[in-house]
Amino acid sequence: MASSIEEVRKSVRLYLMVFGALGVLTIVTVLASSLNVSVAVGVFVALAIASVKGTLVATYFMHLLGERSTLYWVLILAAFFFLLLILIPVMMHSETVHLIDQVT
Amino acid sequence: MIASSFWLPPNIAERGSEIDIIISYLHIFMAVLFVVWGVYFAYCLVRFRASANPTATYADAKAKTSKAAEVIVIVIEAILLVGFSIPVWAYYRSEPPTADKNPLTVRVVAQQFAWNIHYPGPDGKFGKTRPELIDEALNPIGLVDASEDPNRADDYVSVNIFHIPKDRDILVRLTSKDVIHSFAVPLLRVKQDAIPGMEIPIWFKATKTSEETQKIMTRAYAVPESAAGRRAEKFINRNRLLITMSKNGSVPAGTTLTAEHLKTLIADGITSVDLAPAFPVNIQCAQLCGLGHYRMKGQMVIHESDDYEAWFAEAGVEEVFEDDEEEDD
Amino acid sequence: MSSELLPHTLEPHPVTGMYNGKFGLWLFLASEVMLFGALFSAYILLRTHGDFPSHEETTLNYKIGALNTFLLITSSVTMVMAWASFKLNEPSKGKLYLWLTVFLSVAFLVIKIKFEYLHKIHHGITPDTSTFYAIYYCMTGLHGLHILGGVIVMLYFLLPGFGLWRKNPEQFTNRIECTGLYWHFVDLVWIFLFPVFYLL
Amino acid sequence: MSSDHTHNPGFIRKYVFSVDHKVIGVQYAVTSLIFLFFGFSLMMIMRWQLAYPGDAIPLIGGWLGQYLVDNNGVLLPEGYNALGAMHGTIMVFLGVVPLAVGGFGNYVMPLQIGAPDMAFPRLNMASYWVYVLGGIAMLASFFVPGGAANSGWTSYPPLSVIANVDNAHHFWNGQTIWLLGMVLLITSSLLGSVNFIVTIVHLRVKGLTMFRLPFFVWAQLVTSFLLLLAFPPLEAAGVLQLMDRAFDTSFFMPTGLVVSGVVRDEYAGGGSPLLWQHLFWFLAHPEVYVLILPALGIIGEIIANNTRRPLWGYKTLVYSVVFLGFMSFVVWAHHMFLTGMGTTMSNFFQTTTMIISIPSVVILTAMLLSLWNASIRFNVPMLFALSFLPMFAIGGLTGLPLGLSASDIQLHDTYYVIGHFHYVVAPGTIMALFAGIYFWFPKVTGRKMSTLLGHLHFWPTLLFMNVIFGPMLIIGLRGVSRRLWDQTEYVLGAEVQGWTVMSSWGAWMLGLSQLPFIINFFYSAVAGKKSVENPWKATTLEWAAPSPPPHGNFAEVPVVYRGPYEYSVPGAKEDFQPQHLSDAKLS
Repeated sequence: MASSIEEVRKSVRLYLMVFGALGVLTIVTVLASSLNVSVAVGVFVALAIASVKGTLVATYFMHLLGERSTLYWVLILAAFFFLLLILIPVMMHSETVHLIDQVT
Repeated sequence: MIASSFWLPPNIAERGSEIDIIISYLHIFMAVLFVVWGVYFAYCLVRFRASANPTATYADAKAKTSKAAEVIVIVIEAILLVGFSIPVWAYYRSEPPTADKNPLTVRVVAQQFAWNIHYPGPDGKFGKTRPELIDEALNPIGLVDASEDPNRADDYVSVNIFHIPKDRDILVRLTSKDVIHSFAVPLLRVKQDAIPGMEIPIWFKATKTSEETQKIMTRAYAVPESAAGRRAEKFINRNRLLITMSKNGSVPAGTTLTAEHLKTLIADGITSVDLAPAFPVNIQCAQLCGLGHYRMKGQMVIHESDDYEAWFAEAGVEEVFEDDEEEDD
Repeated sequence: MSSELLPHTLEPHPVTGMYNGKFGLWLFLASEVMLFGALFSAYILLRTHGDFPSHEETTLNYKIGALNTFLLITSSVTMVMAWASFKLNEPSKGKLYLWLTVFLSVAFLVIKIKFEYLHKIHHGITPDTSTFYAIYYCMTGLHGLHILGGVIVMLYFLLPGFGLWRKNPEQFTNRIECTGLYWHFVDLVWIFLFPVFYLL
Repeated sequence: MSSDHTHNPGFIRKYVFSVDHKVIGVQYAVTSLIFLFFGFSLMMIMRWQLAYPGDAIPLIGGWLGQYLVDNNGVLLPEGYNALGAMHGTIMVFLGVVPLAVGGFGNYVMPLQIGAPDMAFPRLNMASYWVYVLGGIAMLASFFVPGGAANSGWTSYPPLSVIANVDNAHHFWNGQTIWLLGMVLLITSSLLGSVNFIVTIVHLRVKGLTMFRLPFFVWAQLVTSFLLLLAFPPLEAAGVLQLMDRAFDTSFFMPTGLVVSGVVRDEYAGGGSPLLWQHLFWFLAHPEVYVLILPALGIIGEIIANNTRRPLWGYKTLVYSVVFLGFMSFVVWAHHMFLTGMGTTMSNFFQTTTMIISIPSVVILTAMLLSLWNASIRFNVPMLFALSFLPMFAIGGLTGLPLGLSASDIQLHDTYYVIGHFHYVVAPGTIMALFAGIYFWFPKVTGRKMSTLLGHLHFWPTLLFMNVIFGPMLIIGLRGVSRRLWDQTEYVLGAEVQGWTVMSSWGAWMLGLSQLPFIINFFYSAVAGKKSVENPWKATTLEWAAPSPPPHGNFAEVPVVYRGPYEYSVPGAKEDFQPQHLSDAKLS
């Protein structure tokens, strides 16, 4: 964590670099979406870029890099449940649809 | 036989006993566990009460027995899960009757507060339906005109009465017009939510006709000594869904008892009467679906195979929608 | 017991490395992850298993979305600069950055409301048009409310709450840090909302 | 930290908008007890219709108003549904959770960790008042046109979305207010949970390591994580349902709905009714553990204290509770076995459900093993705590047939389910909460509750709890659906009507059995026997503070020297060694 005066001063430069990266990535996302690729690839690319941007924001602006393991555990827990909440309903629905198709 | 244990309703489905076995084994297991815990618990309360044991022991008791007990619990749960529940569920969910078994396919469309049974007719094909054609009295599931879809010509829709043959696989495609309902036939060990926008398949095979089921569910009821008073009133009220099974004095078989009949029975000196449900196989709604949830009752009529064909030949000719009083709001 | 006397109001806890407010705020953000998680779950389920219009049938203007993305990213930078300035004991600079952040977020909201919501509603596109617009209005609306909340908090610290800087600069800086954490999270959510709604 | 000169607020700041965790705890406890009794009364009304279908409700039938009863005082089917939905909601979200977490958690937890207050006192106050607002909303919904929400406490769409709206043409009806109330209650829980976690992690006194925490504090910590991560999805779902109701969106509305012959084309369609169920049960399954974990914590404290020996396997207990909390997030779809689930998903969820039963068995076994070689004191809190064990066992065991998807086919949505979860929550959790009230009453008031009245409360309560819920298991096995206004419409239901009558009488008797408690509670608070500082000879930190504790709690910040349950240590002078006394002071 940037706590001492010196460190804060140093990180200011870092913030500006991250800012530049975020701006470039935004442009890349927009450009990528105009490429003629399949939906699956498009989704993957867009979410991959968004994840990189999100990671940059979390690690640098939110100083996640310098935090202790307690916080990591809390966030990992939340992330795990987040994934579960997103995946299970879709998987269950797909299975039901498959079941229906099987009979009709 | 363990499968027909005391509290479960009679089972008339081909593979319903598999569910009963799981429930019965589980309850035996639960009871044993509970009694063992209970005995130990009671022993501790008496043996280690403060007056009998003024000083407690600081060190933890050795827990070999309890560890063993926990392992046993895990093992039994695993056996019930892998050996029973998973295969039974697989039958209910992933082994629909194959075409060579010639299943009877029926659509069931639930609504507030009735069950519409849509038979495809001899061609085995369902006519198309469209929501905007729905007319609660004349066309409850919105079937299109026969000129639009020839499959529809021999379709038949029955409200709240679900006729099926026994010993034949029934494949139900279950859906709903409005809210979520749940198609529950406890005697057939069948239950499935009816969800609007989805047509979920379920299947079962009845091994007994309605009449045979009636026989199983016949019980002797003591006739109250007087035809007036609270006991008599209760007797009549409690048994309003039941009919007499054989001639009792001058009361004929198949009668729903009224206060009048009760008088006759008493006059004839009859002290015990055999009663059975007029419609033994009820379809309940198991999912809260609005104010009429409690009376969203259907009847399953299970015929011998020939009788079913005869019924359908007659019913399917002319489509009559009885004005169902249970259908409102 | 006034909160100033409680342990770890200012000094970080040796194990977690955070003061109370920061830890609390991170926990709050964890719950926000689940809130937006549920909405993303709804989005995915509706998209994969409902009558969901394809991207071509929707009429969101990705240029406005990209502009707004840019505004929010910039506001995140000004936010973190504001915190850095207060940390370096340069309150006037910090205040300036904070005002900038407020300005950028208000710009975001104005664009969002004037050129997107009102524009669409004017053309008869409302939440009940299709599930796409339903989830679009819902998620961006909730996100907008988060922005609005952030703006109110920042205005509080700029105007009546600034008195704390004179009394207890460290605590004030901590509060700005917490506001920043929240703000970056809101930015982070938008980073995902943008491609999900405008580009895919 | 003496407080006399720094803190001298007026009456309102001290007792109404107080930021003191003890005042807030008492506020929570009293409010939630009132809600518990209110929610229970709703059920007593329902039980009349169930026992005597179609008979006018005696005594109060005329007062219940047009949304609940007809002109003759007979409960209407929609009134029955409203009472059912509100009974569930009130008991869970306004009664048990606020009492277990808001009441006991707020009052006892900071004391047990030696903290002067919660980490965020003002947030704590906000949490309470948001809860009160949610409660007021729920109560108000009984009086709006159309009456309170009547689509079950689970509010499954499409029923809940179309409920009330079309009849009354009125947006501000019961279901809408229910949703707003839920959003408020969830917000309150979120504020509380953040506060609890920070307090437990940051505010422990010197020497109080995580593995020296009383079991109750661990239970509260895990509970708070459940609240923190499980509640937001329902908040989101609530917003979606509000939009479906207010703006005719179709999150939960599939294409082609026809209600009462009317095509509902105001909904564009394309939504999924099951989406709500996922989001709801993602909250509501962990919610079950929110109800039970604080109760287990209370039981742990009281059993350790009254067996005069350490809890058996303290670390095992802690790991089990943490594991239980984690697993509670991965079992939610076992409430949805009958929504058309395939084999893969069902196998996953029934397996996780069987796995979650294991830590529960471990916890129960540990509690039972704590009795071995003990010196058991049968005081009133201990009676309640002991009764919890077999009741919780029944509740837990009856979960097994519901957790296996095959047997769930027969038992799903029957009275068996109701019997099962009530055994967990009513004779289980509520007995534990009573135990806690009797146990900590001297701490809060400085006075003891009457033992005689305590016995008069305990024995009938235990008996009638079983008279109510035991028959439900039988009725459920028989195959009778739940939520039926009149089960005698069905052959199977008519057969077991006798059990239903018995269950109803049990409920009314249980209501009567609470009189000794109510008298005891108020009388003892004012005129009970003065209690000594540490009446139960307990070891944990809350007893190191004066009773009732002053503002700021401890005259001097305590230091902790040992684990929480050092009872009957061999060679010690007394049979208990408080956490805050050094070895030197003890000898």
